[in-house]
Amino acid sequence: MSENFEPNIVAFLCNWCSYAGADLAGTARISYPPNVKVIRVMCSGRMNPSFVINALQQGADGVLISGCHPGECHYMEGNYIARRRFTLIKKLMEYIGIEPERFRVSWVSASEGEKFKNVIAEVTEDIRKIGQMKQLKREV
Amino acid sequence: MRKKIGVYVCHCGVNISATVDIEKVCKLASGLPGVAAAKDYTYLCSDPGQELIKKDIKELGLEKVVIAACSPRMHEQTFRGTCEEAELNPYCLEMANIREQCSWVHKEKDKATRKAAALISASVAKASLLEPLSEKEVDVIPKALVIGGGISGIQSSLDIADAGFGVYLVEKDPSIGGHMAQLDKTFPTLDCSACILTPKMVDVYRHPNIELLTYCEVISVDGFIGNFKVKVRKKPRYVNINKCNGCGACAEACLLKGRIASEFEAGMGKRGAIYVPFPQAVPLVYTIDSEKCLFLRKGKCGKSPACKAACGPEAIDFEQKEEIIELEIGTIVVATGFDVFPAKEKPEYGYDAYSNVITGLEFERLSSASGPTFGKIKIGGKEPEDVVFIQCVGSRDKELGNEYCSRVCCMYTAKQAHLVREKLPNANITVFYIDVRAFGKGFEEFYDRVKKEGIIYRRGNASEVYRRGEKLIVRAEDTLLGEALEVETDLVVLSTGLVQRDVGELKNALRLSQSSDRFFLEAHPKLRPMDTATAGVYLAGCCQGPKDIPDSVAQASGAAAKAIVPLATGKVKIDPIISFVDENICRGCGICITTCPYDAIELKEITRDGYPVEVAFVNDVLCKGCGACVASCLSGAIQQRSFTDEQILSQITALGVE
Amino acid sequence: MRNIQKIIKDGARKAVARDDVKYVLGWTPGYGFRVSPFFARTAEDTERLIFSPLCANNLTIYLTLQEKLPLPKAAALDKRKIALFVKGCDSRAVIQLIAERGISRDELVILGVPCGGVIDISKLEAKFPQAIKVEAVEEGEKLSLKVDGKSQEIPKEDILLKKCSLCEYPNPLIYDVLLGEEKQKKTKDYQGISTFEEKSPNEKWTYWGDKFARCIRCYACRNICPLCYCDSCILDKLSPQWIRRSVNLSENTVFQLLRTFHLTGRCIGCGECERACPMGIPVGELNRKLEKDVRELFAYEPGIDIEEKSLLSQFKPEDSEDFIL
Amino acid sequence: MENPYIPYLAVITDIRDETVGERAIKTFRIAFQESSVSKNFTYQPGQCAMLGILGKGESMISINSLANDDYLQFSVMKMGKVTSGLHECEVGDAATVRGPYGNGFPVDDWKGKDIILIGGGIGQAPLRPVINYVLNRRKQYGKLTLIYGARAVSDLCFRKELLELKKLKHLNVHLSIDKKEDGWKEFVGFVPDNLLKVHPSPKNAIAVTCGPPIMIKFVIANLLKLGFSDEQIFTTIENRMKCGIGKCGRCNVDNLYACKDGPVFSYAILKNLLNWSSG
Amino acid sequence: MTAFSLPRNEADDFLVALIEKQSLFAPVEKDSIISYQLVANPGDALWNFSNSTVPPKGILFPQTETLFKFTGSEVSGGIELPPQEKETVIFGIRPCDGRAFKIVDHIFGWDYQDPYYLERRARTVLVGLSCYEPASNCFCTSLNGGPSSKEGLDMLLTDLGDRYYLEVLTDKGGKLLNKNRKLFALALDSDTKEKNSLSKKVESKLKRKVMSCDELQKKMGDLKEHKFWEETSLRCLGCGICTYLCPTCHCFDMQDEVTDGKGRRVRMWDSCMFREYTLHASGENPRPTRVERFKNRLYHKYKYYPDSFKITACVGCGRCTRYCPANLDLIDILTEIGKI
Repeated sequence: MSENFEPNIVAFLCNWCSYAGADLAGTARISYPPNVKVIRVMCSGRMNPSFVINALQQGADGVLISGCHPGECHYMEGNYIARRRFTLIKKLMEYIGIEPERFRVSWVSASEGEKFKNVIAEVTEDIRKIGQMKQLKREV
Repeated sequence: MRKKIGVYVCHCGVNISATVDIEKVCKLASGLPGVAAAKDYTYLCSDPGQELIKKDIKELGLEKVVIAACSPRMHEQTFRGTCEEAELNPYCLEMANIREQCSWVHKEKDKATRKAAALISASVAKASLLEPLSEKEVDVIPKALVIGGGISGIQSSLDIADAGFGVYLVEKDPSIGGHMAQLDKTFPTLDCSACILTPKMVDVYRHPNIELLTYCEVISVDGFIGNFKVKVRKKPRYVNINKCNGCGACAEACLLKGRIASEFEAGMGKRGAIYVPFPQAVPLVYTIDSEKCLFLRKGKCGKSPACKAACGPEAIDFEQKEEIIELEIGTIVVATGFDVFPAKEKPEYGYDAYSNVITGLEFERLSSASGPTFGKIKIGGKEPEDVVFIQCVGSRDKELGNEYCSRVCCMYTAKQAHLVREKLPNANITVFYIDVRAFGKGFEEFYDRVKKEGIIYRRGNASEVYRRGEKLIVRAEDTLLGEALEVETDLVVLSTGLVQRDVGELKNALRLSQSSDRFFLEAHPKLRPMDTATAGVYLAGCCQGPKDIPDSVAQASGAAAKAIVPLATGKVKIDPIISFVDENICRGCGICITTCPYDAIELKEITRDGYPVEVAFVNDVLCKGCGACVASCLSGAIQQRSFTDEQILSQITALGVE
Repeated sequence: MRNIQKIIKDGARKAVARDDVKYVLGWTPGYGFRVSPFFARTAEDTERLIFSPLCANNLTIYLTLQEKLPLPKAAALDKRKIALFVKGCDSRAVIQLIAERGISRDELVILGVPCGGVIDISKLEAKFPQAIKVEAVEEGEKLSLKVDGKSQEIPKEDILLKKCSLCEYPNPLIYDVLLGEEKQKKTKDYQGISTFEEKSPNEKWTYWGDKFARCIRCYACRNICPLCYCDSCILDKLSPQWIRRSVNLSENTVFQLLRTFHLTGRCIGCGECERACPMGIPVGELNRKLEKDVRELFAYEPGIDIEEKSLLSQFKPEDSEDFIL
Repeated sequence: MENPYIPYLAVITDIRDETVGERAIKTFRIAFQESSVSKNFTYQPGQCAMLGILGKGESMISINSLANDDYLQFSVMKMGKVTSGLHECEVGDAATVRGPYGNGFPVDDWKGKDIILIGGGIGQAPLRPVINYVLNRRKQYGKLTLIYGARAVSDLCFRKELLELKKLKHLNVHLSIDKKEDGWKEFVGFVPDNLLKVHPSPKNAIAVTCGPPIMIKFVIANLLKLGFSDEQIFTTIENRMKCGIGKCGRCNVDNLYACKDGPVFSYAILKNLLNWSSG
Repeated sequence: MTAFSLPRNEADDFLVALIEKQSLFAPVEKDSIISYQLVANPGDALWNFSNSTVPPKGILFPQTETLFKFTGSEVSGGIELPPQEKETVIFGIRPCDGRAFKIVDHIFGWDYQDPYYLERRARTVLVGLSCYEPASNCFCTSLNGGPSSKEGLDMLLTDLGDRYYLEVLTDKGGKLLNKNRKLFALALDSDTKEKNSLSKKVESKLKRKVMSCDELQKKMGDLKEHKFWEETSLRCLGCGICTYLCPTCHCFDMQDEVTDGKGRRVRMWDSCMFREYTLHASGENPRPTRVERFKNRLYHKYKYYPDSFKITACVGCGRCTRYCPANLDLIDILTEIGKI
């Protein structure tokens, strides 16, 4: 692995908690690695696990999904519903040999700017360690 | 490719431009497919900034606009407005958050610039696939439902009714009034609770726009803002409320008179099986407690029920049955109130063990001139020499899971200590507290006054209450002095906090969420404290969190104002970012239906190639646009506008390119 | 036991005689060890039906496979039922289909046949490459084979399909008529999967990457699956295009991941995908992996109860989330 | 070996909206990047070419200019990925062209005969070069009749041109729309009905019809009613195509490839073939 | 042409020589799946097998093939052709699959020439290996083939126990032989006799037969509207096994792929059994159900192709029957046709 490997990470944040949490991290000027690029969705429940696979195929080295803490979903149940999907797609991906670090999920509330930073830092470092996505990435 | 996308990069003063190389980002953006122009400006949200965009929309014929600036949570509405003013559909806007999620959190300029460029290219990719959306409008039934007849419900009802709209006020108890009716004096002004409340209760009763439904419970809520269909269960009172004149002859005659603990008196007083909760009850009609009434329980009460014989107007009707009534309304105010923290959950304070350990609410009845002791502070017939108040019982207690402050206890304790001092000038009064929170108008002054009345405030949490001889001993640690101490007392008043009331199915019927304190979750803790995630449903009073009376009243009026807006406009706009179904693809499996937390999807039969098939159908008004159904659909038949699979995939593609 | 062929034929004849039955879906012997799905429309047709351990095909796929030409305006709908034979595992597909509203119960006449497991015929074909006419009869744990007149016995466990050696549901769970005697069920274990889970990502990928690289994307695994019945599969779509048509490791892997994931909590383990794969990719193992997780984490099993809600449209607040930050 | 899969590079020089809506039609003029290509790119009325955009793919589109026109013109209905991509294009954008492909109309065999052209919707596109071809050689042909219709006035392709054609004396133009509209003085109803109304004589005539499958079906039935023989009726078929050169397989109609042996077929041939759909 | 003999123990030397100078594809077995792979060691190549799971057609007509590359959607970058490939030898082709190349040559060679296939075809030497153990569904003899059929091949090896009998069939084959002439001895007349009698013996093992190609072509012409097709195709699952594993199926799709701003036009195998194959963007589908699609596949093989190219597009390898998960038995179906 090259020393300069900078992982490319796609994050999907729910609008109400995690996106707001990320905004809070910004407002509080909490600095974190720039490797994570955010796609906003209204709810983690919108996350089709296929997006995770697709991101890894299209050039992401890792994917993070973050939503409201259980019980705090703006739509009441979205994150609960999503959680099952995430659990299973993660298990499936791991079963075929995709490193568990490639796909992470977190619950970050609108007030957890600091936690958002920690999550980003952890996810970025973990992926930096395991290196580029190879299993699913499309060849050019 | 047609170049119809305008990209606007905001400097935000130096907030963005200090970290992101704006010029470079603009140059990259101008090369993206479909981009007609990429421009930057110091403050895009300013008037000249918006003018720049509007001018371009018109002159360049832009069909999509991408704003790279702050968070869309900050200014999406602003720029949607900008588009609209330039006659571009407001949903043809996409924002790239290069401030909160880029310039403010990254330090290295080149990396931040690269990230900003990536975020913009993802936004451009999505923008090129955005479609204009139109906001649907629905008619509103000009009536409101207020659930709960405490001070909050009363205030909301009156405000809505005064605005000229019909109100159904549903109260589960036989009378409205709620907890406030039970209170003696109110802090910090010490005016009599009943004196200020009862006129309002009468106003409710008399108001031509209010239909009062006491002894009723909401059992289901269907529909959506503007068009709710609510089912209400009318519990049988076994008294015809149209005939009852409230004379009370029945209660006098009741065989069980004075033998049943009175809920209103917080158990400190007794009533019969036929009763009014309190003399000023509204409506002043009697109710038979079916769980206690001998005739209703056993079918036999003496030779024949005495109450029936005593009732002049022949209002008593043992044949009365439960009724379900259906209401059609436009908006709902939830004012279901609170419950007092059950003191037995803190067994160390001996509430269950000792009759001279009472709760704050019980003290109110004890102190009330209309209460069982006619306002005399007497325990076991004796006036106490020593009185101890223990604060924060059931509040600020992590072990119980009640981390929150109940907000009223400090002040009602001060008030009650004051009342004791007033009534028992020689009593030794000690208050154990953690911190005293006297934040309201006139509160600190009142607290100060009480402290000067010879009331001992000891900082420290009481750990135990036990009996030693005739006296109760309160063991505590004075955290200021750092010493353990014991105080002998004749009466312990527990400043019990407020907890969320179990409203049963109502929570789900209204699709209300709870915050971690179990109180109902508001749509936004600061900016939308009366709204809920369910459009058209608003919160008033303590169901949203502990409040004192002025706050409850204020929020109740706020909720009323919120509830009035749709009623007054007569129309509600439906957020168009919702799900829709491609009927050609849908296979009618219904997984979206079970996934939807709002019951917004149902199956409908259509004809496809001559064959009847069932497909999913999204009710535009019920759908809140979470997109959970989209992710559940295996065939991709259901999609969320502005968040379609294709749009999100285009963002992923753009971000995948390093 | 000996009567099973007669019982099958009788059952089919009765079903086909009903006015409200369009045809009976069963199995008919073909060349060598081959057994084909068969649509019996007349009493005469039913004479061709058999049931034996060679009848591997899950016939439920045919319930949703019909492509209908537009119905002419005046034409009436054919509302007749379809009668079909189901083994234990097949019956779960029927249940799951009904639960998902893929078909309604009243469109079916279900002829249940208890099944002691079906045979991996490629193993038999390897043993008897030139077989022409074959009869196979299950005799307890053995298979009695008559190949071109010569009889012999083979222990079943040597030749059973993998999914059958651990079959929990040998007896149909839903039926109108049960034909034959109920069989003893076996205990499912996920030993192989648990062992594989312990491997490192690298070892796992070495195994699967090699398999996926072989995939020719004939889509047989999808097309034979009784629960892949979308009118238009998202994997065929061009916009959005979830997978490209190019056949390479990346697209093949994504295809298998998406295919498997779409069966999460829906796969009833009939193993048809695996049997159909001409390239010997153990695709069913992926389904079994998820089946295991779904059972262990959510105590959920599809294809048991027609009233059951789909796994992924429900949740429990206490669902495991130990991987979530 | 020449590589027939490599397209000629070209540029879009002109775009005109024919109709709007979900399935809008636009007319594109294309110029090759290399002039040598332009010189050698000759074609017959009814021939097609693979019009494409790199990154999106190619679509077989009927060429509706004439070889001696100074432009190369295609009319494209927005349908799938490629055609939608084309509709997203603006003048100056790059496009690719392969071809010309297909057999084209045997216009030279029709000399001396009456020609009846019956079109619907975008079906006017392949007929346009036939009209112009005949008009250019007016004396070599008999009567020229055009029967053309669309759902509504706004759906009429080449509207301006049609109105110009109507002014010509040596050409009978019969237009129709499906439903009545204000100010419409021509026939209201379906094209096959208009055909019966116009009632062309089959004597020494050739009928060519292009349009949606359902229209073709009824037009042919009505032509037969009018006494046209199978050999006098021509239409084009539109199957999905990828290679355009008779290799990829999908456009086959029996043993014929629509891309090579078609798209023009006489009804005499077509009626014996399985599973064709016209376009 | 002349025949040669190669001692069994020198067979590997022949492969080594082939590997050195060319890309050598040979049958390789993995997880019981036999396919033709680029081999680096002679030991990897199979000599004893019935037939491969996947026919060797993909070497000349890859399942996915880049036609050309381009930059993004802009043509300014120009079009870049894939690089020339090395001289190739495919070893161990069964005669049926060898014949398939001859059949496919017609489609890629008629009218427009398909340079990708044809150039590869010209650069590739096809070394056949006579069949010694036909599978139960083989019926090549009904299609003018046989266990030692030479059509389409450049060389044919036949296993005579201790030695291989080698026939050089084309100039290309001759050139390859000459490069490795030292390994081979001239075959004796007795070798030829032995080979011929072996072929007969193997031929007699073939149990399944259908009517002749001409009869089939004619018969199918008469059955176009017969309801037989509907009943038969009901069982079809619409997967691509029969077409993808068929040595003569040659249909393809073409798609543009853009990854990270770099584009390529690709062609990939397609199957007429797929609904999308003929589905118009408008939703119109000339072959809307499996009935039309199934029928078209068979008509294409036994009627349309012979109508156009005077050769039946089937070699009787039996793969479609063997691998069909619905056990649609092509040979039975063709037999049935004969009975109608």
